[in-house]
Amino acid sequence: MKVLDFIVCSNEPLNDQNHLIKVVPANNEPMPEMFPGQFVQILVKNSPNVFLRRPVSINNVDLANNELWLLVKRVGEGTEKICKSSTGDIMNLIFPLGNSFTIPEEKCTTLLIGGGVGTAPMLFLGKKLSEKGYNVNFLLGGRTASDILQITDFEKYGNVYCTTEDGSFGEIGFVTDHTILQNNKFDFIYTCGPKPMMVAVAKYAVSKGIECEASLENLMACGFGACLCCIEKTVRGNICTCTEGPVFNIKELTWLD
Amino acid sequence: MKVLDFIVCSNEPLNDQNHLIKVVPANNEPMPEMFPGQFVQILVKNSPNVFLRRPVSINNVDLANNELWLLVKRVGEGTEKICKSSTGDIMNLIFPLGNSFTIPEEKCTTLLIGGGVGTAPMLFLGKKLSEKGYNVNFLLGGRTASDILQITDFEKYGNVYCTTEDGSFGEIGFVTDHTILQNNKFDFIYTCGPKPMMVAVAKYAVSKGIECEASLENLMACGFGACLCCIEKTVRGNICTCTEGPVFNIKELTWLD
Amino acid sequence: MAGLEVQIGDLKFKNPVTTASGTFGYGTEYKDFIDLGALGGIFVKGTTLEPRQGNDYPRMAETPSGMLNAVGLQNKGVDYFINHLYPEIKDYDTNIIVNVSGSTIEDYVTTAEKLADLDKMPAIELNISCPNVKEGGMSFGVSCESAAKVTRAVRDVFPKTLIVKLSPNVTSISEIALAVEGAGADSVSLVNTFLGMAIDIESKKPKLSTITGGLSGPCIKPIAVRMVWEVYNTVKIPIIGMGGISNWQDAIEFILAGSTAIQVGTYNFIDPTASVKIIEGIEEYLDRHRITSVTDLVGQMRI
Amino acid sequence: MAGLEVQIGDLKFKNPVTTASGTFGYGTEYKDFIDLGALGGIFVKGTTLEPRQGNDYPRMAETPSGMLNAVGLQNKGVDYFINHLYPEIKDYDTNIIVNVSGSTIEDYVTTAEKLADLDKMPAIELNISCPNVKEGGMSFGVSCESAAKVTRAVRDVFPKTLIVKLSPNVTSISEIALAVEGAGADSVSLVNTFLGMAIDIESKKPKLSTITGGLSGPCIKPIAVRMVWEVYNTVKIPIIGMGGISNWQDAIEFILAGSTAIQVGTYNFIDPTASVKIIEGIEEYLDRHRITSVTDLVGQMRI
Ligand SMILES: Cc1cc2nc3c(=O)[nH]c(=O)nc-3n(C[C@H](O)[C@H](O)[C@H](O)COP(=O)(O)OP(=O)(O)OC[C@H]3O[C@@H](n4cnc5c(N)ncnc54)[C@H](O)[C@@H]3O)c2cc1C
Ligand SMILES: Cc1cc2nc3c(=O)[nH]c(=O)nc-3n(C[C@H](O)[C@H](O)[C@H](O)COP(=O)(O)OP(=O)(O)OC[C@H]3O[C@@H](n4cnc5c(N)ncnc54)[C@H](O)[C@@H]3O)c2cc1C
Ligand SMILES: Cc1cc2nc3c(=O)[nH]c(=O)nc-3n(C[C@H](O)[C@H](O)[C@H](O)COP(=O)(O)O)c2cc1C
Ligand SMILES: Cc1cc2nc3c(=O)[nH]c(=O)nc-3n(C[C@H](O)[C@H](O)[C@H](O)COP(=O)(O)O)c2cc1C
Ligand code: FES
Ligand code: FES
Repeated sequence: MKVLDFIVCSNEPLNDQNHLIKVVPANNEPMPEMFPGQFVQILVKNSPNVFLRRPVSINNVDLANNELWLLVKRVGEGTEKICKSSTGDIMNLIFPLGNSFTIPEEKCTTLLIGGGVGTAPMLFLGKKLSEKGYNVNFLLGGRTASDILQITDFEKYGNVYCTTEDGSFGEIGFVTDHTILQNNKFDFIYTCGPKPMMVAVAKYAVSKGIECEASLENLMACGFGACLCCIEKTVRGNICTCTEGPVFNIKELTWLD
Repeated sequence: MKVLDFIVCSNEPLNDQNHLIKVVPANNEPMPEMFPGQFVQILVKNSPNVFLRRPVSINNVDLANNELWLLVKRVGEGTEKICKSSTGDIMNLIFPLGNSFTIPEEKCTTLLIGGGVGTAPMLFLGKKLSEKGYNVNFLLGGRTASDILQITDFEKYGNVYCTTEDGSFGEIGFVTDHTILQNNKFDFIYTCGPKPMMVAVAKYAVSKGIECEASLENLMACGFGACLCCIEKTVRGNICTCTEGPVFNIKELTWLD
Repeated sequence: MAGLEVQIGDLKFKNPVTTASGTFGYGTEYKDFIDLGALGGIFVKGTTLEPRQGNDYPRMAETPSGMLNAVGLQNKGVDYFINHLYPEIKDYDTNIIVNVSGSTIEDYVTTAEKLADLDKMPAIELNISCPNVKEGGMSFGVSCESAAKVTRAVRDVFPKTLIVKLSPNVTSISEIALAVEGAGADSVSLVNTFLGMAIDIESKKPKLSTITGGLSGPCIKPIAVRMVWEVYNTVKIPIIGMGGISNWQDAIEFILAGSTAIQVGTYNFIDPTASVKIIEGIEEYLDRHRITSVTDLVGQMRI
Repeated sequence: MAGLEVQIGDLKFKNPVTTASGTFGYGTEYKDFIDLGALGGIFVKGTTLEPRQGNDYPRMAETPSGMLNAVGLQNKGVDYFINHLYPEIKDYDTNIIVNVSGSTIEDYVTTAEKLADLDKMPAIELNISCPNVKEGGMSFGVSCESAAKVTRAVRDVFPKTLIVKLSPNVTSISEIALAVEGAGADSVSLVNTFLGMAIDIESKKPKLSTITGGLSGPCIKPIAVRMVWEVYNTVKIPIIGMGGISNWQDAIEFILAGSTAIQVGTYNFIDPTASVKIIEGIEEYLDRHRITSVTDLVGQMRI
């Protein structure tokens, strides 16, 4: 873990709410190794109402350019300010934080399900899995076509399936309605997105006996295990999402109880 | 008094600390009449530490362009943010606030003494006095040459005399050391600047029996008479600087007691 | 369109949004900015029996999300108010309520008696919680006995709506509320400012001439909301809630916690139109949530 | 170079900057960010006799210039601490002080006794002020009698430096300080968090699972500084001040108000390196003001 100033090298709006922000370390030193599922804590400056840092997943690590990618959705003042950053701005990060998704021992068929901005960590995960020779399938869900982000990036690393609630892109309905869930066989499912979606995915995985990991977005104060605010009630008791998560095997969670 | 959004149409650094910021009403409606000595209360956005507005004098009103000029010195976070505003930014002002300098009934010889950023209201005052046909003399003081601001603007409206503490521009010393105070005769003195300077000017004026008004910069919360925080102890008791000032006849003040 | 009327004691308010004493002068200071008649009420500057010069300068220090003040109840006294200020403001189309302070019980009683005679003065707010005066003031508000005593004494001479303003600088604000309810208050308003201080580290001097002063603004909101909630669960009389309200969201929060009406204080300095924006925001919220009367929201936090 | 050493009870601190309990874990959480040996001391997480799961999620809400927490003393109990955590941290080159909580006096006493046996544990901080537990916790800290009682009971079994951490949720914190001084405390630390709450107005639910929680951060600083000043003028034992400290300027303010040492709490979350920056800042300030020892600054506000 480090506290480090980065420089914003680009900030691209992907739709009316989501921005892809690429940053490089200000001192240009090589970044430490990072793993899919890990996140950063962003310091939000210039805001009268934002006091705490904001947690954001690692969307991609571009080693060639020493770039870190962040996919950020505007939901409140913190993410609003982050989405307003301009090229050249300094962004202070604590990183890398949290555990990471499990890479199964055996090369196998994986399904990465992301809903909304929950697709963010799936890109980095898919990339790593594909580099290691796994069969990678992405299932991305949104309300409407414009919610499906970074599709050309995803296509580099695996098959991409989509659902939209209004049917404007991919199949109509929720991710768990997609036909590949009926037609294809998967060995490992990863999911990140709104809780109802993740619960539905978890139910599916349990019903099929498939290993499944979910990435949680609990409210955090510190992000590195010091405050005990971000706990998730698990079969092992209250556990910190920021250090022992954000990735949990769904068997650990008490969601389906 | 109004609360109104303005648009920053230019922000020119005059030296390493002072900025001349010109703003126009966002709706471009004509501004109400304003008088020299009055001030505005600037809302500082995007700052975690600035809660209250910041009072700044009216430096000039350019009726032709419907522009209001503000001369701002960076001293803390509030003025720092104000000095960072860019062309096109919205600046919310409450204005015009406070009383104003007295224009003597008879056309006479006036001396306007400003120290540091205290020269700000003197420009607008000098302009008005000169328009009305008064003999206008400016005496501007600073630590060093670069502290003397807007000199070409001042020259439009009267004779300009300067002092610098290091002698790099004008006469060496404080404003009260300037030879015109010995050599010339004035009927009315106006002053604004650091308190020690104003006290020295007041002493001079009293010793010579010259009418003298000083513009005060007491700490303010509201700026329009609602909080009673900005009081000055006067011969009439505690009086609000923001409504019954910021301009006081030095006879009202208890500085020389 | 949702109903905004609320009632405190015998007094009807056209809406729950009022302005806090000491932050809104006598209303006139704001008449350039807003239509005063749009407000539920105006709590005018703290008034004492005798004129007071208040404390020395400096009286103000900015703090994180708030400010300290040490005004010390500067005012020209109740007689001046009655003869010079009241005539100017009595015909505003809103409830004008005087905030009454004193150093002794007799002060409070005499001031209240004088105000009781005014036609258009339907209520007073008894300030037993001002931290900025040496004698009386807050000391009445920090013990149940003295709070009840001064309330009872004023109750005996003041037949109109009596609101008692509580100090947050206590171990249990609900006990004090209960005591003043028992002593005949029609309503409690809370909170007054928190006792705080700030030091200029370069001069090493306190930033206020009085060393300590009253903290107000958004910084105190979480504590104020908690106090409203505690008092709501303790007393039956209506609560007027305040402390850091700067927008309609804050106002709704105070109403959900148990406030029948709210006061906007320090934020008036930053946005003199805040109070009317809050009225509009409450109305839209009620409509969006299909709540027909704001009174149906009071204390309705879901637990 | 100015001397930074301070002393609390029998215990020497290499500098006055320590970290607040519950915000710094067991120190290990910060070892990637700073050299823990640079700190004057580390107050580790609140420890209880039995393990505690703490409160339900959500435990946190952001507020203007601060946050509310409702962690509820989640910890694995004193035995786990002694057997598993202490061995890992005991050799840090700084003072490690355990913050001790309990629901009954026996809890406090037994926990303190166990800790007294540890070689490298020179002091404990008695937390009689946690607002986030149903029983005990804060209730000990809000009356002079119970505060004195628990202090005396622990004093009898704990021969090392005993620091008692006070609650700010009281009418007179200096009376409580006086009571615990009389009961044998070597030092008081203040303040713990203020009881507050926040409501999500759309769901109408409280933002914390426990409804109310503890407010910390810069928002509370003016009240905390005032309390330090009051206590400084009341007791003779040294004060460890805290509440919203986020930079060296804040630290100097607390020292001028009467703190011999200070604790950095919530701000560690925003800048995990804040504490070491504060040490440097204090040193520069002392040099600039030609003060040879930080102890010469304690309580030296000019009035
Ligand atoms: C491990 C982790 C990884 C995340 N990754 C991403 C990411 O890659 N991209 C992205 O856009 N967002 C991500 N988030 C969510 C992001 O942190 C929140 O959206 C952000 O903190 C909201 O801040 P705000 O100031 O904009 O909104 P606020 O004004 O604080 O809140 C607006 C709304 O968002 C909710 N909210 C606030 N904080 C969180 C939170 N931590 N989690 C969920 N909801 C929250 C609030 O309850 C409120 O309803 C992640 C969160 C976590 C914990
Ligand atoms: C009527 C009036 C007219 C003014 N006109 C101008 C002007 O034309 N141009 C200009 O640059 N400044 C002017 N000032 C001063 C200006 O308001 C302050 O410099 C500003 O408020 C400081 O804010 P800050 O956040 O930058 O500094 P802060 O961080 O608030 O304070 C930095 C330092 O400045 C001091 N300070 C803060 N507020 C004031 C104040 N109101 N007056 C004096 N010192 C203060 C503080 O005590 C501190 O030492 C005027 C003030 C008043 C009352
Ligand atoms: C400058 C100032 C002066 C005040 N004067 C009074 C007063 O005279 N009487 C009173 O009861 N409260 C007074 N108050 C307290 C406010 O009415 C209110 O209780 C407090 O500020 C909390 O609300 P806020 O955070 O919205 O400001 C004053 C507050 C401020 C900031
Ligand atoms: C998340 C969190 C957990 C805390 N846990 C404890 C605790 O276990 N014991 C304790 O005495 N104080 C605890 N505190 C209080 C702090 O030690 C400190 O007294 C308070 O936060 C004020 O300081 P600050 O504003 O610098 O944070 C906790 C504070 C926070 C924010
Ligand atoms: S966010 Fe602080 S422990 Fe997880
Ligand atoms: S600044 Fe509020 S009355 Fe003058």
